[in-house]
Amino acid sequence: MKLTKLAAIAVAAVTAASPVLADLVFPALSYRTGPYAANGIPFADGYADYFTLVNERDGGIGGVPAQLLECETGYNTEKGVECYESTKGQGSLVYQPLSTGITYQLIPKATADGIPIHSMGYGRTSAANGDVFGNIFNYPANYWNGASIAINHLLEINGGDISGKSITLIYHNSAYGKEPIRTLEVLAEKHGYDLTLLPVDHPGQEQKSQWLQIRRERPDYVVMWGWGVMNPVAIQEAVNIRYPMENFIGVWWSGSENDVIPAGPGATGYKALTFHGVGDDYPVYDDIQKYVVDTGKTAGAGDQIGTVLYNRGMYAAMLAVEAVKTAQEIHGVADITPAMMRDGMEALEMTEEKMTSLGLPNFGPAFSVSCENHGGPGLGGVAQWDAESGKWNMISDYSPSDMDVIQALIDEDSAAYAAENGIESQCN
Amino acid sequence: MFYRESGDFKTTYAKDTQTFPIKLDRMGYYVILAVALILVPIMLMKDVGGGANYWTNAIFLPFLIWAVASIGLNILVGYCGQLSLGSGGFMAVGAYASYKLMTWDVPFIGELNFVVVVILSGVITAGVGILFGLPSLRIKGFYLAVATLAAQFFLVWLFNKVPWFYNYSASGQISVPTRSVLGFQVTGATAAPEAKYLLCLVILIVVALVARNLTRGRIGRSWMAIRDMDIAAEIIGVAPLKTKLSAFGVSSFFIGVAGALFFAVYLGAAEVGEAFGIQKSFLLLFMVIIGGLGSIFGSIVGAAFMVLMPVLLKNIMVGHLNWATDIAAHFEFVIVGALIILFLILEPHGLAQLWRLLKDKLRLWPFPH
Amino acid sequence: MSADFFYTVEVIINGLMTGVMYSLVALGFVLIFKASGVFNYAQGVMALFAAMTLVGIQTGQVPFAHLINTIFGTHLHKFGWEVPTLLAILLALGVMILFAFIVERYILKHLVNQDPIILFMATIGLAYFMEGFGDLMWGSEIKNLDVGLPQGGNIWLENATSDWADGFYGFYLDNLDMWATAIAVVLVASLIVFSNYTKTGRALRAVADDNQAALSVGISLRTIWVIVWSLAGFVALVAGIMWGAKSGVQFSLSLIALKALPVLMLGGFTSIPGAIVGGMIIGVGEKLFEFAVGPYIGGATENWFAYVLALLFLVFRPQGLFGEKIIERV
Amino acid sequence: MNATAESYVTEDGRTIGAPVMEVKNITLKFGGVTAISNISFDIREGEIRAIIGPNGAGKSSMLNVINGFYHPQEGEIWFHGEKRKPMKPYQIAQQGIARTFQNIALFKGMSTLDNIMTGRFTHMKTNMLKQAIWKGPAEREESLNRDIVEHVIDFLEIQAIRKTPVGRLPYGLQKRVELGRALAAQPKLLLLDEPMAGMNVEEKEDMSRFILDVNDEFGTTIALIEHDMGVVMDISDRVVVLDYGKKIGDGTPDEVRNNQDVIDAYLGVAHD
Repeated sequence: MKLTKLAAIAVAAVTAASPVLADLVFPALSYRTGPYAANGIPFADGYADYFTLVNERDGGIGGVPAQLLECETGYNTEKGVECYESTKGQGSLVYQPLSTGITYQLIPKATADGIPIHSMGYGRTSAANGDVFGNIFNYPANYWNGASIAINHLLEINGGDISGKSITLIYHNSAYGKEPIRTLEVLAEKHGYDLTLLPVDHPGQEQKSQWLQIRRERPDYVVMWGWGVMNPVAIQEAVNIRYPMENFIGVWWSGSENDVIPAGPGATGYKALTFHGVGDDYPVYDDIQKYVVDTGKTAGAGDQIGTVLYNRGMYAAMLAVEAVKTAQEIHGVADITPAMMRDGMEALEMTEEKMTSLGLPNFGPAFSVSCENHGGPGLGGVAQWDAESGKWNMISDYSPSDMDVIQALIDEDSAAYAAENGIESQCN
Repeated sequence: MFYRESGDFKTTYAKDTQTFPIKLDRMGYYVILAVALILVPIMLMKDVGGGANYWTNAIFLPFLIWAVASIGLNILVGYCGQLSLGSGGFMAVGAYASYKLMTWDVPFIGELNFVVVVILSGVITAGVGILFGLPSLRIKGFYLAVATLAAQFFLVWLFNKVPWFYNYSASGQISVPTRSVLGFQVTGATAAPEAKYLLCLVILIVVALVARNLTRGRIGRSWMAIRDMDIAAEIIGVAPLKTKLSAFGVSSFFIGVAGALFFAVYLGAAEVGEAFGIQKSFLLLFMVIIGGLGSIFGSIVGAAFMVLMPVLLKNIMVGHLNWATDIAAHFEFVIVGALIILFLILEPHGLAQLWRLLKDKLRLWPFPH
Repeated sequence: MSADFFYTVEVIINGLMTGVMYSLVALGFVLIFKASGVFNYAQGVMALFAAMTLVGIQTGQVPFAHLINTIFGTHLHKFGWEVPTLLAILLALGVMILFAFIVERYILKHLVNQDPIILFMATIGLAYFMEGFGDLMWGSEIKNLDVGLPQGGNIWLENATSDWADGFYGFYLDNLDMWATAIAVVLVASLIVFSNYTKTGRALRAVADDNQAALSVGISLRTIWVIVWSLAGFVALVAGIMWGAKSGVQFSLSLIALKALPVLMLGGFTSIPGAIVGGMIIGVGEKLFEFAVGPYIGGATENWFAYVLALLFLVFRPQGLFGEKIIERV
Repeated sequence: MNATAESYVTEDGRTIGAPVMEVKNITLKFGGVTAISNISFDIREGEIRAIIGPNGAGKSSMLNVINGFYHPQEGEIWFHGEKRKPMKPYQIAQQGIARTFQNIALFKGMSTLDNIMTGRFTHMKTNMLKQAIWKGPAEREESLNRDIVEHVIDFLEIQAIRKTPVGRLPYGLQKRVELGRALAAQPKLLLLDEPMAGMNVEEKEDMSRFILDVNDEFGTTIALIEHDMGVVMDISDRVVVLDYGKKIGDGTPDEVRNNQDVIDAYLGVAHD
């Protein structure tokens, strides 16, 4: 008797909660636990808070309230799959998989299910080719843009010539960390710098070997593709060996407060790429304070507002909301479907006026998405850390990357994927 | 009253050694098989309740595949007594072997059949397993467990480092091409849930039967002899190295099959460090110990526990109680940890033993004395 | 002498220091294994938990704040005071001792005389529990641990040796590593003094030698277990402080246990000096291999090479570095 | 061969044949300690051969040399008329030498039946593939060997504990199961290391009876070590006496009993 009852409860419990219709559903595959929780929390907070803001301030998007379906992945691929399967039936409009592994999982699945994915600044870089990856978007910038932007920055501070300079890439020894290698190699041929590769195994708690090598070889610049605990340890070690911090540039996933604060004042001068604004000096934060914080509706503890990763989460939510608005315009329906959402994302246009009207002037690059180009123009900027004020400062505009080089790489990789999976052109 | 062996006389040795000596157990077994093989696929096909994809991709597939791997590890740890923490690496071997085989245009044959791919992946993994099993002749117990971590870390490093293994793709991710078995697509996102489910289920059943057959005969007894007392095993003519290596081989074969399925059918895309990292090795060991060392049934129950319990807890706490996801995730750890400890205190020999005791009670019920 | 020579020396010295950091973690394993035969999988999580607790107390965090806030809708975060470092360390130690009591009372007591693998499994359950519990209690965001230990390369040494060879920039030694070495030496010395010259220490060794015999002369096994788990908690706290100072206190801290395992293999599960010497061999070995061979095979070899080194060693000497030769009696 | 020439018939009608095993000039050292020095003796087909001596005399070491746990520094072992090459214990088992241990060495995780079935290991040949399929050759082989094992079980009168895990059995029964495992191998030579140690009188009588019956019914050659002099003198055909690693006596029980060296060393008043 007891057993059957238990079984019944179990079956009922395993089946996920029933879908809420008539809402715009945004699943959030967040990771507030596990090895990368420190980075996952601010992003998830930012993503959630922006939807709360839209609901509280504007009464939803086009009059339809947004609903956030948060599902904890712990940055774990299998849990990501479980989250996807449990949320996709509930009208989910767009997925932010938030991990390279989960993105790769979901690319074929979401494509089959007709739900768009927005992997913003991560995931499969060649998904920028919308002709092959019809449902996948990675605007406004991808890893290969990032690598190029870093090199462009070095070109800029060297008056356009970095031939003969030595650059070391220190990277997380995983698919993610290996992303920039090919781009950097191609660019090395073009610009004539020497590239040294230094992998760091997960988790990267111990990097003495790598940094002793950097100390011995004294490269002119160090570029970092780090993640998780690898970042603060690397920055700390760089401070320890007194490497000139202004010659040390991290990708956007190596540029949060979590990464620099542990190294203390020595970290001042460290640079990181970014494709969105830093700090909380934007009008939208007044609204967030008023509608979200003061009403006690923050997703997390509310202590992350204005941090780099919070801003990124908020930026992702903002882009999703704008895509919904675009879709609503195109299809003339307020309560859109995932397929309409896809159309909206593909027609998304972010202009300076739009961002200003949202209270986010110059928060991100202006860009537009097209059927062929799901990656945007690949604009990005550089921010620099100032430990004394505890702030990141933008030290460059959103500037373009070397699309000649990158587009060729994207075409090559996506063509291979299309051939392997028998995908036909999506744009004709 | 009804759960009895009396009156159920065994007249041959074959009948005496059958898997389910009690009639009711046998019937239960056939009922479960019928439900699993016929009813569930029909429900999945008709998409009863609209959850076919969820049930298949989030529950059935991981459970079935982990059960295969868990049986594999149980042969090594439970039957042969050799602690191994290299399973994640061996699963990776299975996965990458299947990837290379699937993307290999075989001369004269062309595309290999998926079942052949899975079996060959198992064979390749068995070879690797035997290689890394060699130190077991000299190293024992926890020392061996730690030594097998060398395999784990080395294999992950290797698959990450050598581009040949991932066909020189830009990021090092491997993605499965679509493959069919008997005309039904079983890999890729567009495969029908019931096809994937049935493939994994049939493989699990075959693996369980083979494991049962191996462990009930000469080879199984030689493994257990090594486990219980290696000196006495030698005295009855069991060659220690050969026997240990055969356990490593068989165990790795199953784990390799599981790895191939894990990548090709369940995940569809994988990256070695993330999909087959050290935590997978530990997870598999938990399944084996929680389920019951030296029990095929226990392996399956252990896999069910470790795969389903977190999903169950999550769905209760987040789906029904509407807790914040992070608090639920933390509680998930607390509860799973506490349950593991509780089960061990109640019955150190695993869930399978708990079940056996329950049956023994039932056999005597209602006259326990 | 060429710069290459000095750089090699530098790698060796840094390897030694890193090895000592590994030893700090390995010591906790050894203490528990020696006295109770339990392979304590939770040692890494204990280090994380201890460090979290230390930071939490130091910065006046409200325990379970997130949980309380969610349930009661409050906005608790901090008490608003800061506890002096030394007092905070003592309080954290108190928590670890309390933890030892709880482990003994609710887990070990019920599992006396079980197979080692069952006890191992129980510690895995414990690790799961503590991982969730620690996060519930103190939150899972990254925390800065500052107990006033100096960090960074030793400039004096660097300057003093920088003109030893052409192209040599002077020896690099991290101040934190030197502190860690000093602390490890003090720790090991006091552990040895404790186990050789105190009554409790002798009791510990008696239990390690023979459970039954120790019981028969009236040593309470339960007390012993509380003591060794407290000691291991203390060692975990020290390891947590040293590693936490390096990388901040966050989840990955629990993974340092993985770096301690090859050390244990090499030094033996039961030998305190083995843990130290084993740590040094692993530290030097992996750093030298990465230095000499790594560049040719793509680097990031340290994780697996440590294990392979220990494995090779064990194949030729199965009893480990300081273990006695195992004689199989028939 | 000269087997028939040397064979003789005992009083109770058993035929004792030519030597199956000859131990020649064995010396075994552990570091500086000499455990066995220059010992030779033979074991004849069909006989019960006892090795006796005080503690530390080298009896167990001698058995360990015979089944390959120890490798002597000097000397030769001849088995079935052939000089034996250095071998591993399992190879020696495959040659047909089985043994029991002073401290019971059963497989604690297995049932009585399975323990005795392990004794059939060297006689079972189906390969892994056939085992995996089970139906057919593997099952047939299992049944055939089970039949032999059931005979052993009947013979030792342990039918009732067939499916009991051996860990739960009392000491005396465990000893019996261990004997059963060795018997199941149908060995050419059976080595028993103190088969009656720690038993009460009744159990000893049972065990003596089993040993005699084994020898009588199956014609198994047996070499045993035993402390209980009464039992040894009763059941063995010939006795070797060791002291401090040296052989001090060899012959029928009566001869040994009257050997002055043996009396001094072992049966002396001081000892009893």
